[in-house]
Formats: sequence, C-alpha cells, structure tokens
Amino acid sequence: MTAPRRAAKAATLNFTFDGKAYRAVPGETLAAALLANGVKLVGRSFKYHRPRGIMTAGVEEPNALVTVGEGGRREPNTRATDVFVYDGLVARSQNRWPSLRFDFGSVFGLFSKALPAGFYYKTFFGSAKRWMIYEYFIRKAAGLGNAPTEADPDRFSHRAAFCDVLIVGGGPAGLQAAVEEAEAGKRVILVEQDAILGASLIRDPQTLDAGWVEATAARIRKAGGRILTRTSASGYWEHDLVTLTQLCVEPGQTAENRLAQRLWRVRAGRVILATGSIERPIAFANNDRPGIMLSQAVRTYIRRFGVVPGQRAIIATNNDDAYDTADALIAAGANVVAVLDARETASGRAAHAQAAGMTVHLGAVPKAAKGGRQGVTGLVASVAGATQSWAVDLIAVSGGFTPVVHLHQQAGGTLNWVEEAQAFVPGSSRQNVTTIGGAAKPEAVGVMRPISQPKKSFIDFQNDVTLADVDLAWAEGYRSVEHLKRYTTLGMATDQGKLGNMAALGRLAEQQGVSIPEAGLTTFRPPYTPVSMGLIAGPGAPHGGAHIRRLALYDLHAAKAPIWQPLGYWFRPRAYPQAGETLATAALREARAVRTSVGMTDVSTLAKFEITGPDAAAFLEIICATSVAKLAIGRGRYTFMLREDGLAFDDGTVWRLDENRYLLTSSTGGADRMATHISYVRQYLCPHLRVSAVNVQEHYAGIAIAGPRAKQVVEGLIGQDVPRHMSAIAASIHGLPVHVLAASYSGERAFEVYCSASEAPSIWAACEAAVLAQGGCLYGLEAMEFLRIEKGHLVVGGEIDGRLSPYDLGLEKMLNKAGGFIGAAGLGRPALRGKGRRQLVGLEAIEGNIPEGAMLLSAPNAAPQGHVSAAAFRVLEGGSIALGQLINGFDRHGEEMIAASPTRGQSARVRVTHPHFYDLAGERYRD
Amino acid sequence: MMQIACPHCGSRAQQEFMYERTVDSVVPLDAPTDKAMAALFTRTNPRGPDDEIWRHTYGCRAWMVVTRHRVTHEITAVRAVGPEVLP
Amino acid sequence: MSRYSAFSLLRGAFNGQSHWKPAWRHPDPKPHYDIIIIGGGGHGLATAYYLAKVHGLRNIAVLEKGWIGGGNTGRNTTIVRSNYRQDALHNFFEFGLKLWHGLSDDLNYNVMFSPRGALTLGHSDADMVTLAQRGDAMRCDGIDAELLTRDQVAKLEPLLDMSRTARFPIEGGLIQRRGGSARHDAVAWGYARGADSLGVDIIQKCEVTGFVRDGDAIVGVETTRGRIGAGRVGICVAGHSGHVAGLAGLRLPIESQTLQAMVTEGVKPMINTVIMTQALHCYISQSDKGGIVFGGDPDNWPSYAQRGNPMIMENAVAQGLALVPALSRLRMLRTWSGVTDMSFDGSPIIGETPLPNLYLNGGWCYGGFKATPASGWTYAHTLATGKPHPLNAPFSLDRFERGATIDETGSGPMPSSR
Amino acid sequence: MTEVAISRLPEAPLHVVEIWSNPQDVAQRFAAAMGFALPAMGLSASNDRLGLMRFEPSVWLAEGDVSGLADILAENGALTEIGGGVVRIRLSGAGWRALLMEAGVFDAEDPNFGPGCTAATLIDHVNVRLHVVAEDVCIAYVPASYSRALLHFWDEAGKTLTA
Repeated sequence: MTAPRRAAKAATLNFTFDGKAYRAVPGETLAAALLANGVKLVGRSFKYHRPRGIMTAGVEEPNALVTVGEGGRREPNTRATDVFVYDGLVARSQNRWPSLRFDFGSVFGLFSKALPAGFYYKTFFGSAKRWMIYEYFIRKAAGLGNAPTEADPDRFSHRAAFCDVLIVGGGPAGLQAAVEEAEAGKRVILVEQDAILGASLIRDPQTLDAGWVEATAARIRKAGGRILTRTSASGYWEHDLVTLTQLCVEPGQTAENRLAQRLWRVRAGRVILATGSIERPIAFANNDRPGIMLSQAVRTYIRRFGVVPGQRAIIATNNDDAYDTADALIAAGANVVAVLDARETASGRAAHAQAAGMTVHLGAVPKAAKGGRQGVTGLVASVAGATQSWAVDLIAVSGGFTPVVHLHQQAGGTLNWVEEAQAFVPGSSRQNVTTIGGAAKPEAVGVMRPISQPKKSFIDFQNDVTLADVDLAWAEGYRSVEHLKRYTTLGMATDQGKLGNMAALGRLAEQQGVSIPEAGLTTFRPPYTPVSMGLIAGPGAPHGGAHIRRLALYDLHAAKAPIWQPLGYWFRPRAYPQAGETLATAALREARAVRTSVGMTDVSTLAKFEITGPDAAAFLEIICATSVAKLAIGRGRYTFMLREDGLAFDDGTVWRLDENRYLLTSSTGGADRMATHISYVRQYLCPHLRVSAVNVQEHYAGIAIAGPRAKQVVEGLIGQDVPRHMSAIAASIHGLPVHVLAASYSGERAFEVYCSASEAPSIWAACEAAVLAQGGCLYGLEAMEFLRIEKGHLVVGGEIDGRLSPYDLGLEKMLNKAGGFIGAAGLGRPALRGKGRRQLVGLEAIEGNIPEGAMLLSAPNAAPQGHVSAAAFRVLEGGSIALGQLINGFDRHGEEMIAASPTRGQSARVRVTHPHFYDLAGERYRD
Repeated sequence: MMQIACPHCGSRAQQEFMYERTVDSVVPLDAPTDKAMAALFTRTNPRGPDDEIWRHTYGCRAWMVVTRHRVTHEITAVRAVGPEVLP
Repeated sequence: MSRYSAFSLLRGAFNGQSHWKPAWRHPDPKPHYDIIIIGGGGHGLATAYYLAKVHGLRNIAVLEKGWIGGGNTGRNTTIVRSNYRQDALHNFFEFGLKLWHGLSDDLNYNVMFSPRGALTLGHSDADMVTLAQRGDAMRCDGIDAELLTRDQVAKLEPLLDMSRTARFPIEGGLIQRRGGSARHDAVAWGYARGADSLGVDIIQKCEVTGFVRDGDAIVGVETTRGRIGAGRVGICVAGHSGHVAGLAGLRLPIESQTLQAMVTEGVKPMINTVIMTQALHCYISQSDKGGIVFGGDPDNWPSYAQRGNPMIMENAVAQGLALVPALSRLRMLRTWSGVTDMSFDGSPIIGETPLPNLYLNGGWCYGGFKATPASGWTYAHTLATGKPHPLNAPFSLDRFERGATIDETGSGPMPSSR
Repeated sequence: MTEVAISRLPEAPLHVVEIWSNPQDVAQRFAAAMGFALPAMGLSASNDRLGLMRFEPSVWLAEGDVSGLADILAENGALTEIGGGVVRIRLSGAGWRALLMEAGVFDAEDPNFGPGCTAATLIDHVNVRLHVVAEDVCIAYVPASYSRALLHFWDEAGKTLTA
C-alpha cells in the first residue's frame, strides 16, 4: 500500500511565513503546510535560542511556536501544529533577532556552560537598582512573541450547558461511548480539540471500517447529542463543571459575525475522559534539532496530510507502536535505514518487522544527533554496547506514552503507576469522572535510560532544560519534585511539560534511588492547553464585568450634558455647567442657588426599603441604632446603622408612612450591602417577625428640591400644604401619586419627592419647570457635597468610613438607650471608649485652602494625627472649610494644625472646630 | 465553581449564591459583649466539614445552612432557614 | 556554604558546574530546640534566619510539613510594596521594603527584587483624593509615594486604555517607585540557605500533629517524625493557622480562603510596573520570563482547597482587559491558588497567644509575600525576647475583642464583608 | 432553530406579595377569592386580571390588578408596589433557550422548564427573573437600571447563536 502524496495543485490557500508566500491544502495545519513547503526551521528556544523545527502534530508542540494574525487579532506563541491554515494567514517566527536564520540571541547557547539551571540566583548582586539594569536585558531576551498593541476587534462568548454525560475526546473510545449514552436517551456532549473527529483513527485509519467515524457522529446527532469540534476541555472544576474552549475561527482569522471563540461551562452529570495519550521524546544529545520528530507525528503527517517529513529516516523506540511509523514511511516511498529498539529482546512486532526485511537493532539507544539548524544529518547510537552511526534526514522517536490525565487530576483524582507502560494512569476520583481508551491503558514499553551527554540532552525543549539541569538541582539540594520544577523551570513553558515531565521524573527517581512513583509527581492545574485571556473575560471584557447602572432619568440629564460622576455602578450628574463654566464654578453657582432661592437634584440612587407589618417598628429598631418605635405616623428622622462590631457603616432616614408601614433610606454606595444585611436580619435572625422588608431602590425615583423657595415650588406642584420638617405626606403631581418627605441634607428647607421610576420623567419635568420659574436651577453631586459639608452632614465612605464608632462621630446622644440593635454588644468593647480614638471635627482654614484627604499635623514634619475627610468652601461667604478625623478631636476645638498634602504640594493652616459651619440652630429648614 | 442544591429551587450554580458566615459565628441579638465578640471574631475554621450560611441571592433570595467540606468542597446537606413557607 | 558569584558560575563552565554544594542540609530533628518554628515558608525561614543572625541564637528548627516554600510563598503574585494608608501598616511594610532593597546581597542569593514601581490607578476624582490621602499618609511618615497625572500614567504604561469612554476611565495614579516584585521561590530558598549556614535545622516532611503541654504552657510539639521539645514555639503557617492553632485548642479570628492567580504565556516586555487599581479587583505585572501575572480577589468563602474558581478568574480578567485591552489575545498558561489566612480586619496577627511559650504569626490575608522580611524580623524579635517589636505590637491577637482593629479598607468585621 | 426576537414590553403594575404568617390560611382565602391557587415555587398561575409568579419561598410577584389582595392577606402579609423598577423583556422564537444560556448559569435548555415555569437567575451579571409563557416565548423581568445593558447584550449575543 502506498500512502497518498500531497498534490501540489490542491494547495489553494495562500499564507505567509516570515513574509514569504506559500500555499496550503485546505485542512492542513500550518505545521503540515510548512513541512510540505520544505520549511524545517520554525522557531528559536527560550533560553539558548537554539534552532527548532516541528516535533509533534498536536497541542503538545514545544518548538514550533509562531505569531499568527495581525493588529488586534495577533496571537503570539501559537503552535504551528494547532492552527489550520486559512486563506491569508500571516505567520511569523518569534524570539529571534534580526532573523530566524541568524539570531543574535543564539550567543546565549555559546555561554550555556556558564548558565546552568538557576544561574540567575547566583549572580547579578548589588543594589536592587543594579539588578534592574541586568533585568532590563534579561527581560528583553526573555518572552517569546510580541503581544498586540491594539484592542481586540472580536467578541468572545460564554455559554452554559448542562448534560448527563460529557465525553472528552472524539477518538474511537470517545465516539463509541458517546453513541451508546446518546442512544440510551442521555443528554450528551462530545468534544474534540481537532477540527475533525477520529483522533488516532485519522493517523491509523486501517483499524476500523471506513466511514465508521462519520456514521457514528451522525448517530450521536440523531439521538440529540451535541458534538463540538475544535473545542478543547481546558479545565475540570468543582462539582463536575468542565470548561470548554471552542475556536469559532482559527487564531488570527477574521470572524464574519465577530465571534472569535466561545467558552462553554458544562455542568455534567458524568464525565468520560477519552483523551488518549501523548508520545514521549527520547533524551539524547541534540535531540532538539529540526528533523527529529515524534513517531506518531511522522505517521500523522504522512497519512493525514500526505506530507512525508523525510526521505531517509531512522526510528528510535522502546515500544511496538513505532513500527507502524516505519511501515507508513516505507509505504510513502521513504527509506527507513533502521529501527533502533531499546528493548533487549524482540517483541512479536519487532520480529515480524525483521522477518519482513526491516533492519531492527535491539538494545539500541540513541546517543547523539548530528546536524544543525537546517535539520539533522545523522544519528549516533549505542547498539548492544557498540557505537554505530547513520546518515539520515529524519529521526522518528518514541519513548513511550504519557496518558493525558490532566483533567482527571484537575478533578481531584489520584494516579496509579503502571510499570509495564512506565506511565501514570487515572486512579480514583471524588468527582463523577471515568477514563477510557488509551489514556486508561497505555501501550507497554521497555525501560529506557538515557546514556547520552546530559548537558545537551533536552527534556523541556522550549525552556531548554537538560538532564544536566536535573542533576544539578539534585546536587544543590532541590530534591522535591516541586523544587526541581521551580529551580529548573521544567514544565513551565507553554507546552506545560506535556512532553518532558516524565523524563525528568525518571532522572530524579534515578538520583534518589527510588522508583518513579516514589519520586513524586507535580500537580496539573487548569488549563490543559493555554486559553485566550479574551475568552476568559468573555462578553464582559469591554465593561470589566460591571455594567453601568442607568438612572431612570438618564435621558433628561444627558440632554443637559452634565459632568458625570461614577458612584459605584451608577453614573450621576456631578454638575450642570453652563457655557464657560468649569466644574467648580458650576457647582458653586448651583450651591448658591440652593442657599438663596431653590435647586433640585436627582437622588434616585439612594437605597430604599419599604418595611411593612405589625412588627415593622420592632424590626427597624434592630437594624437602626436609633429609636424608631416612638415615631408618629407621618413623621421621619435621621438614623444610622452599626455593624455587629459596633462601628457605624451606613446612615439614612426612616419614615413612618402609615400605622404599619415605614420607608427606610440609606446610602447609594451601601445599597447592596444594606439589602443583604436587612435580609439576613429578617430571614435568619428574626424569622418570627411579622414583617415584609422590600427593596424599593429602583421602584422609587427621588427628586430633592431644596432652598428658601422650595416650599413655594412644592406647594405649587402638589396643590396642598407641604409637610413640616421631618414629616411626610402622600400627594400627587399632575395626577401621579408621590410621597413628599420634608428632609434636608443641604441645610435649607427641603423636600424629597418620591414617585414610581417609570413615571419619574414627567414629574421631573414638572418640578424643573416650577424650580426654574422660581429662579432656581438643577444641582449635581458637587454642589450637594459643598452644601452638606458646610452643614456638617456625614457621608458614607467619607466620615462614616467603617473605622469609627457612633461615639467617634458624635452620634452618641442619638443611640437607642434601650439597646437591642445590631452593634449594641460591639459598642461595649473597651478600646472604643479609650483615649486616642479618631473623632469627627470641623476644620476652618486660617491660611490657604484645605486639601481634601490631607494629613493633619500639629507641626511641620510631625507624625499625622488625623486627616481631612471632605473639604469645601463656604457657599455664600467663601472660605475653606472641611470635615476631618482627629485623634481625641472632641477635646481639641480651637487648636491650630497643619493640613498637609505632600503628594500635591499643598498645605493649609487650619483651626479645629465643631463640625457644623452653617445655621447651627437649624432654623433654616423650619418654616 | 460549585453547584448548590437550593432547598427551594433545586440545583443551581454557585454564582447565584453568596456566602455569609459560619453558623457558629452568628451573633445572637441578646448576646453580651464578650460572647458576641467571641462569636463574631473567632472561627473553628476546620479543614473538614462545617455548617455555613449561604444565601441564594440571585435566585430565590432565601437563606440556608450548607454543610460543606472545606477541602473537597463536597456538600453533604443543605437546610432551609427562615419563616414558615408554603410548599 | 559556597559563595555565589558570577565568578563561581564561570568557574563552573570549566568543571561542568560540579562544584556546587547543597543549598541547605537535610538533617534529622534533635530532641530539643530553644525555638521551634512551625512552617517552612518564607516567613518561617526568614524568622529563623533573623533569630540566628540578629539575635545570635543557634539551636533553632524550622519544621515543614512538605517542602520549603511550597505554600503561599510559592503561590502568590510576588508584589512588594508598602503603600498602605494606616500608619501601623505602612510603617511595618516600609521596614520590610527597606530590607527588600538589600536582601539579595544580605542573603548572597539573588531574589530578583525589582523595584519597578507599584502603580495604583484612580478611576475618578474621588479615587484620586483617596489615593492622595494614602500617599500623604505615607509621605508624612517618610515613605515614597507620588501622585501621577493621566499623562504620566499613560507614559509609564502605554498599553492602558486611556480613552475617556473607557468603562473605568483612568484619571491618574499613585506610584510607589521603590515597590515592585521579586522572585518568590528565591526568597524561601535564599532565607533557607542563609539560616542553614548559621546552624538552623530545616526539617522537611515533618508535620506537626500536636502540642506538648506543661499545664497551659507549650513545651514541645508532636510531629510525624516524633516528639520534639522546645523552649518557645512559633506558629508560622498562614493559610493553615486555624488548623495548627486548633491543635492547641485555640480559635482564631481567621478564616481560610482560596486566592488564585494566573500567568500568561511569555511575551516580550509590555507591562512595566505592577499595576493595581483603587476601584477594581485585579492586579497585573509582567514576570522576568515575560508572562503576564494576574491576580484578583480571594474566593470570598472558606476553603482549604488549593484550586481556583473560574468565576473569580473571569471577573479579574474582564477587569484587566478593560484596563489593558491588548491582553486579549495572550493566552493564560497556568493558574495556581493559595490558601490564605483571612483575618477580620485585613491586617496580620503577629505576637503572643493566650498560651505561654506559644506565638502566632498569621492572618496575612493576600498580602503576606511582601511582608516576608519584616515579618521574619519582628517575629524573630518576638520569639527571642518574648515580647513584640514596636512594629508588630499593634498586630496583637487580642485587638479584635478590645476594639483596636487596623482596618485599611474599613470593610470589617468579617473577611467576606457585605 | 436559533432565531430569537427581543422586545421591550410596556410597563405593567407589579407588586410584591409577602406572607409572613399562617400561609395555609392565606392560601385558602386566596384560592377562594381568586379562583386559582397560589402557585408553588418555580411556577406561575393566573386568572384574566391577575397573574402570580413565585420566585421566592414567601414572596410572589403579582402582575395585574391587585385589588382585594390586601384584604386576603390581612394581618398575615403585605403588598408592596415595585413596578417602577422592573422592565419586562419578551424573548420569542425557538432560540430563546439558547440565548438564555449565553453568559447564563441556569439550565434554560431543560425541557422541563416549560410554559408556566419561573426561575430567577444571573445573566451577564444581571439578576433576571424568567417566566415561560409559551413554548416559544419567555418574559424576562429585569432591574430597570440594567435593562439597557442587558438588551444590548442580548442583541449582540443573538447574532451569534448556535444550537
């Protein structure tokens, strides 16, 4: 039988590699296409910049890494064996300068004797700054490809899926399991990382009937099963959750619908792993040269792609499987000069080959490859103790098989050592996972000990880790396998040790004088193959997984082009500047309007809870640290809430709307936290209470109208008397129901109008017309900040910063004397009453403007004794004022201090005062 | 990422849930300072199973006690808490 | 101990690097030590090193359940900084940062401490005030901190999305130029080699299974390698503090949570500093090998599993990509997780326990790596003298019940704050 | 197979109905007055003027005319208006299930999740309540502040749906 040869005229796809144009046959990997075009040198290694070619035909490829794609789709470190050529593919070699053939970095190889594993721990001493100079060059030399510099133009999807059985691996075992489960009525998902199903059947098609793969796939689909190709199971997490990464287009390829990749999160009832195994290379000197290839990869290139990677081949093996490669090479017309079988006695397969006329050497172990960057030219081996050499252009190696146990181990499974296969296979697992096929039963192999020069025998190809490095780590006391891995960087390259780990373990076990399972094993962690960061982020990338929450009144604000301010997930108007105004001048104008006439602002984002039921007051007296029960119907009051440790964490107002109905407001930033707190107290601590606590934050929009003319404005709007300060009434505006609460944050006579958010735009428009008619204006958060600081009102996140108690905040008198509220016990901690607490103070500038956030010092260069939590200017008179926290601040009114901000080069002399700067008697918000 | 059997909704993804605290760190409303602070500020923190309070925050919003192994994350029991409810 | 130098490496070029001696011995435990440190991570090894070097003690053992540096020392994002707002914290970490700057020379082991700057981004004017406040607090205590404008940030990290329409617009940043990152394994190994050379016994594969008591007092430990007597015992097993203290009957203000991190495939230099942010939950740096190192929030529920959780990772990466969109086509290569000691105010615990002769070093939350030198130094002082060093005195175990917590973010009193 | 139409529905009166005591008595009074039983967890029930969906153990979401409900609840529960904060989005066509799997965590592809079923879950970080009203129609109840973001997400995701 002759293998099909790749027909040149079938090569219809154009691609380039390092700028040179080539053609590929549809369905070819980049590696196959490069081999078909005679390209042997594809990349450079990480440390010594050694020339490298194509070693494998799969995801385990350590050498043939290229950058594909352009612009924001550029993907560095793409395995040439794992990208299918598409028309227009642009590939570039990496980690070389100026070119792949003449790489300046290869001088590192010349110094390799002085650069053993961990060399960097032993040199480059001196100051940290000096290390940074060395490091600058090391970093430039390190790394592989270049990252894009632009944003990604494509989308990534996250998709959930649930199934009874997830089968990983579309080879014969996986297909058979999938069809059985699907036809038994199970919800089935079958995934295959390749573009086509079949796995080993693609390489060795003679083992099953032609058409079996397609027929089986059709049966699976007919039974309702889902088959995902070009999809890799990359992570096995808790409770049988498996993440799949699906390539919707090839790396670097433009997706017509903009979808580049899809991440599937599959929650499976059971998982069947049919992941097969990965062939191992053999350690011998210069075993990294282009033209040295895994035996099964050779077969794949011949039988799948019709590409014959060499004309004069030698095969080195310790198992029977590699004899199939000899057959495939011969069938493809290549010359197989010999099979070097490490086993001392001939297996049946070896004897059969010998009988068929093949040259087979038993007890034969390779020692060194000859050749350079353009490929191997020969091999030297030990044959039954004698050295022999051959001239060849291809060395096919098979050092045995490593079952792909990654997912099994990620699932928390144990591994068992199988001596005859020299391999770890899946053992038990606490999750619902089983392994079938080649991954569970790897082929028998002979034991093969490297006899070559350790310094040039590579085991981790990409990171240039040799047997000598393993030996050195052992000699220096790095004896645990984890120390070995970390000291030598073995297994830390982009192939994650898929090829080299077993060779290293074998060497370590030899050093320790123990068996391989006793030497230990490193843990496989997700992902099985590297996963694009864009895919991990998914559709959330542009907004960081945090959508902006939009105000009900957004369109009305936006029409006025305000300056926006982020506040948690919200964006709120900070000021509404008029022509020529800055933030500061606009905010001051707005604040002055509130002080002198009237202003209105959107307070819809405040947390709001409607508390209803016979036990509503009792419930509120648990949440709030102030008393609530005595509140008359239609009245409201300021309140604050404590954590269980007694420190204040939020504040707001509580209103008795009806006999058994209350409205509680609290801060915007703390809204979610408060919602959880209220639910915890209601559902967990107090399930017996007859109360309903409903989060109505989004149901009610809120409009605050404040200023000396606020009363006229609101009276006009509701057509009835306004409530007096800290009272609430139900009313209507233009026939729409509203609650009007008379509360003042600004220090002026003020009202908050609450209405259904869906009706808010028309109510806002009515209010705005009325406010403008009274000569007022809209105001934003910045003006609100000016007003509240001047009035000495607290803000959550500023003064209420999670570190102060109600004592520190001057709220002691408001505490519910009866106790019983959350935090009452925490208030009993002795240090909260001790000296040296930071306490709320006011600060008045004597000289200069007080920088917000500045430190409070008693003298220049003294240690800080507090800080400025919020700074503003007196709205009408001018003059810099602030609120702050100061050690023992209550006793220090009148003291002069410095408010210093060295990072901004600002400072002010200040006087410590009472934290109220405006209308101390509170006359302005009464009628 | 776990799957938690909500007593009200059935098996649901962990993203819908929020962890609150362990059952032994619940501070009773009437606890004196020393007992309250001991509950709040110390944990058994076992390398094994513990009773934890979780909330199905983005599902049915109910609270539950989840008995969960801290190393394997195996969940052996989930118990509903809260007011009496209809089936 | 064979001294490390460029010359000795060159010498190795001619002898096949055959002259190197083991970096530390593998001794059997003695029956009694003056001080036993439980835990052979960076902190425990640094403690042993400073006990020997600063306090002149020699009869010291470090007991390690597995292999040294195998816990959180080897499972972090290697960030080193002292940019805290609270004075107790920044003074402590600054002491450590000063030690970091001379550590490679002190240990004759290159820990690759690279002060390339710890940059915290601000995404609003309010963030910038918060950052200024933090910087001012540091500067007033003599610690370097510099407020950066938008333009300065853009120049420093050209791949940040500086557009005004970005979801998290960048208004500026705070940089601590003396902060940076280091090679985590080297820190454990360097301290181990240094301590060993001063006579400290580092005993691996030796798990503590119980405490030997004389009344309340601790006089030794039971281990998988037998009973070992001790004058003083220091627990130094952050991540597992609750478990080990539990062997002595103590309940701690600590909950163990998983913190995960990840690294991408290596690329040529693209991130220059350590990027953190005031409002988000991710931090980004680039390792010397070229991998982009990514960290996020802890899992926020108790766990001793050294495995991460995809949903936390997705959030961290989504935020990171919102900041640096060019990271999208890099591939995540490896994830790892550590078990962190989450304390109830976010600050560590170093000091005495209620039991005589037993001391605790733990509660490092997700900030333990950078503390390694300061933690070792102050814990050594505490163990040698029986009393805390002024720098760790505020971090006492009893501060929670007293009400003297040190809460940097104000989010207490639980690790999973609402 | 994967077609889906996405549209925003006009505002509807929505109330939270919470029962804090004697739920059996309330259920009896309710059934007697309304002609249908309070639905169990994960289900909905309705007459021609009022529909009730149960997403929470002791809370129902009432859509429509709630007159008379307060009397039925009496001292055992309460009614609270919340309609201003909720946007209803209609997903129709065979692809609605696949669409809900995008950035979702709930098994909307489960064939048992059919007409009359309800579920609350997270989709693209947004807390969404789902009500299947017909084999090919599902109504999502979305917090108003997130509704534009979610509509945008669904529009985008709808373009790349596969079975």
